[in-house]
Amino acid sequence: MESLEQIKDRAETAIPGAKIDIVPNPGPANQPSLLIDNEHAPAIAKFLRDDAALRLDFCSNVTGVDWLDRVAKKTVKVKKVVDGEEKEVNQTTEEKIPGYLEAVYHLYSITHKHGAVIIRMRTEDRAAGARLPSLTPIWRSAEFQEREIYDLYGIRFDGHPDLRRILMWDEFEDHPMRKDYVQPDDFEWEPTPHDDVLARAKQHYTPRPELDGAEKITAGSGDTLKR
Amino acid sequence: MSEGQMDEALRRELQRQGVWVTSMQELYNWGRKNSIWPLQFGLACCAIEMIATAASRYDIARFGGEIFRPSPRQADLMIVAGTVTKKMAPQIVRLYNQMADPKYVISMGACAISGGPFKQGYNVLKGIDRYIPVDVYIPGCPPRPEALLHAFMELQRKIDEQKLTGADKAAHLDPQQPSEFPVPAFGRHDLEPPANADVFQPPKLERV
Amino acid sequence: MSATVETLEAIERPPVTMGSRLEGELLEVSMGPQHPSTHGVFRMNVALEGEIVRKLKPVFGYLHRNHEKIGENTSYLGSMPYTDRLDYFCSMTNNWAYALSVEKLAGIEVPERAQYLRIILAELTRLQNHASLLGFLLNDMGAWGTPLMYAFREREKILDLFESLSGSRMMCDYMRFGGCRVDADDAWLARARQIVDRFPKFLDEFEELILGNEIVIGRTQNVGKLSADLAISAGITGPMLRACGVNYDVRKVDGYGFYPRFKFRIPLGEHGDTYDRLMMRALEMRESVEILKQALAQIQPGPIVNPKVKIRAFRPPVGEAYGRIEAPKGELGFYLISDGGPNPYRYRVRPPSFINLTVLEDLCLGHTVADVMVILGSVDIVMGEVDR
Amino acid sequence: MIGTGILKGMAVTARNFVGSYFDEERLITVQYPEERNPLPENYRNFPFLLYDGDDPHAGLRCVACKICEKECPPQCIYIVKSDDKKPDYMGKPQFYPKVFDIDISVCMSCQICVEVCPFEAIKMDKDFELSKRERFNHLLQRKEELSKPNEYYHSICPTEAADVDAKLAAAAEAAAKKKAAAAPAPATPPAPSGSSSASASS
Repeated sequence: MESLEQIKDRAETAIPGAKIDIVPNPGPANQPSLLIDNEHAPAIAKFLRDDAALRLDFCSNVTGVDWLDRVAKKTVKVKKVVDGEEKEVNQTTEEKIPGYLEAVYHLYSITHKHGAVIIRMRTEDRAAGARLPSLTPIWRSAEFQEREIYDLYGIRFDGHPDLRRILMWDEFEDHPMRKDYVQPDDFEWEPTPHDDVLARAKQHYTPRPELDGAEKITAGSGDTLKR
Repeated sequence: MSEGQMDEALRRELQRQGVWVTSMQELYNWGRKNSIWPLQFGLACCAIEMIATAASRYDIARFGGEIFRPSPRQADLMIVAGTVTKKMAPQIVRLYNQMADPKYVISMGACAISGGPFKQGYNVLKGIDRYIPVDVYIPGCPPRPEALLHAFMELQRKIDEQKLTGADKAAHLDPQQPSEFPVPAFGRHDLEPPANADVFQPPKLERV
Repeated sequence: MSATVETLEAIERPPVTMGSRLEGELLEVSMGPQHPSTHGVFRMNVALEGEIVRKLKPVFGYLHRNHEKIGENTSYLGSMPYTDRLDYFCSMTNNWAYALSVEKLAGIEVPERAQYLRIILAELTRLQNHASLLGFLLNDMGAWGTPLMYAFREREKILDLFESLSGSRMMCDYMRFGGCRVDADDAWLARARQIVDRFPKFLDEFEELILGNEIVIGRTQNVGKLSADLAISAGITGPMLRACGVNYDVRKVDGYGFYPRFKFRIPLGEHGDTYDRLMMRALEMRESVEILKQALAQIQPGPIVNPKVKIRAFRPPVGEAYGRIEAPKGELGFYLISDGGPNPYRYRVRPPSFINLTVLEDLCLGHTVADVMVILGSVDIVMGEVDR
Repeated sequence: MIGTGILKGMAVTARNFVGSYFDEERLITVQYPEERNPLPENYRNFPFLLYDGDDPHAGLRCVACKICEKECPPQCIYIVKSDDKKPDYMGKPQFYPKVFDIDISVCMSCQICVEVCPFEAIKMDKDFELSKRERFNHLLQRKEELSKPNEYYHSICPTEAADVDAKLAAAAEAAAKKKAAAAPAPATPPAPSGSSSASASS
């Protein structure tokens, strides 16, 4: 199979205006990926699927990732003039990276038996209505998996034929796989809690004046839906 | 009908002579405990062990429970075998309500008792006893088929101890006792209500 | 015995339209989540015209137990017992897929004996999964109990092997990063050889029982046909894909573990119908027996775990990895993102049976409602994996 | 000919039916309460705590290091460390658990607590007949129910228990040697209350 650089170059020439970045993967697995721009994503995906040399006809895995706001610390060696002489000084810059949601697609070729080519798309922000183009028209296997991402992460896929909640019930409002999701508190009976569960369970244990003298602790007597 | 008032020695003597004496209560309980029909209803991993219990090696038919009924109307016993999710819980309560009295519930495996290993999950109900009363609990993840048989025998013992009359008579004979329980509704963040306070009464825990 | 049976012209399929139906009326039926043949808590909303399925929408989530969220909140090792509970028939292959992904993520070598043990256990898992699937499928078709009892009789033997090695019948929790947890002694290997040698006898008997049976043929041939193009586009994997005639098996393509060392064939179907999917399982079991015989003959003593891997405080370097294996139901993958901490930042399972359900509606349209159960049975789903 | 397939299948069922009266292979039902299949040595169900000697308090191997509590994936262990110390099997003063609870209604028998325990203090039990009619107090096992003697461990896992004893005896010997080499003057350390000798001899 071609290298990712070659794929990037060929796709960018084939689709005018398309922008592809290579996201490096520092780990031992060494599976770098292509970050494709949202506007041209369906065209790029179609190219990857139909190109004779690539034929990435099998989209194996589609998943969402939630990246919170974070601060990246960069240390750069800068030449500075200190006390009249030139010195190399480490300068740390803090860059605030706003959070975003990401959809990752793992592509393989059944025709040529090669892969994986990993492509990813990123939303602008983590707002509730974050949007990405759907790749279900290109690969049917994305149908349920994109629905799952919508359900659990809240990314809306434009062009998806049937975007509904898939795992949670329809009335449910949250997107539970997001990193900042707060789950309902039902720790009334938690005999062996620790870590963060302990903190949440403790309010059910410690004697609470309004319940002292009450015959039983009933579920829902505390603020069970405190959010 | 002699309500267990008969002299034990006399009874044994009569049995030796070939006269079988029994009470209405004993006969009634004997019939019920040896023909428990479970609801054919599996949720997760434990259901496979439940099937294994019904299959050739363990053969639950030896205890009169081989007829797994797909319809709740014909079942006496609900074996809650597996993780009860919040999405599934209303359906389970509805199935329980549809079963005819007398009905029993075995909570099989860690998940059905307390949510088990998955209890920290946002969609997992921490124990089916939040909504319906449970008769026998089997810990294990999943319990061996033998453990299910053990629980089945425990349930048979429990049925055998039930009284037909008096203040402590069996719940299904007491019109005051509810036989159906409210079905929780799907809420915006959780089930509503998160537990049925009439059924779920955990003891207070004191911790430092 | 021969594995091909010609189509029986003599058996007539029911006519596609029923004579006495109400014109233009669709009846919507909810099948499940409590249904005797949905293999767990699966639900389908079906729109019927008479007995013919016109629309079918699967409803998921009745066993959504937040595997991925829990995986992101526990340590890498702590997720291993949870993977047992994904596809609870095949805990060994789930363990392997997860261990393989973490080994990719952290760059861990696995010793030779551990690789052999993994292959032996994975193929035993395939045997018991396919055997019980055939039993369940026949059960759905109305062969009440009998084939299932025979299948479970064989399954119990393999479960005994798992239990005496790992300590549990179903939730083995056997593999560790860089190897396996306990070693198999010679007595265990001898027992495994004995069970593997006797397995073809069961297969012969089982094939005699079902594969030539006219009712089985009538219920399965030309039912639920899947074309190769749709199968590839919809990401179908495993026996279901190969039943359409597409030669794609991760064991051959990726060559993970020591699979390239073994001689085995990949059975392929022609029509992509339910009968081919059923046959695929029967033929794959024979190939698994071949792999097992070779592996059990070649296995050598040696270490079973990479000593460099720590059990506690295991922190892979920053990065991401996607590892996949050929599980009995299809391609099982784990996608892990590490931020250098003790827990994965993102823990994703690529469940084969969930994605194989993508085409369920396409398979069922135009068939009678009784065929829906047979088609669903031939997809081979386990809800623990579908909903996670 | 139509029907031969069904007849062949019926021959198979007939073979199984007749065989189920005398063929060992087809006669597999275990008459459970009266007859039991032997559990394999590796079988595991729920954890228990080991103690040496006769006194569950003095001989308890657990030192309340809380590693198992931290590593337990479903968080079913709860430990409160003691304020004072007691001698362990090598005579070294150690903490002990004031509270040690395992909620077996949550435990998933994964054995990770056993793997991570550096003191061989927690092992897997084989008792599976634990059905109870009440959940809250009967399925929460306290330290008193969990503590079981080393002899019990030998009775359920003979090979593994012998290995563990040999390992502990070797460790105790090495520690004693080290101590003797470091400080030759006070040669006799106070004998731990029969714990190490009991485990080494068995």
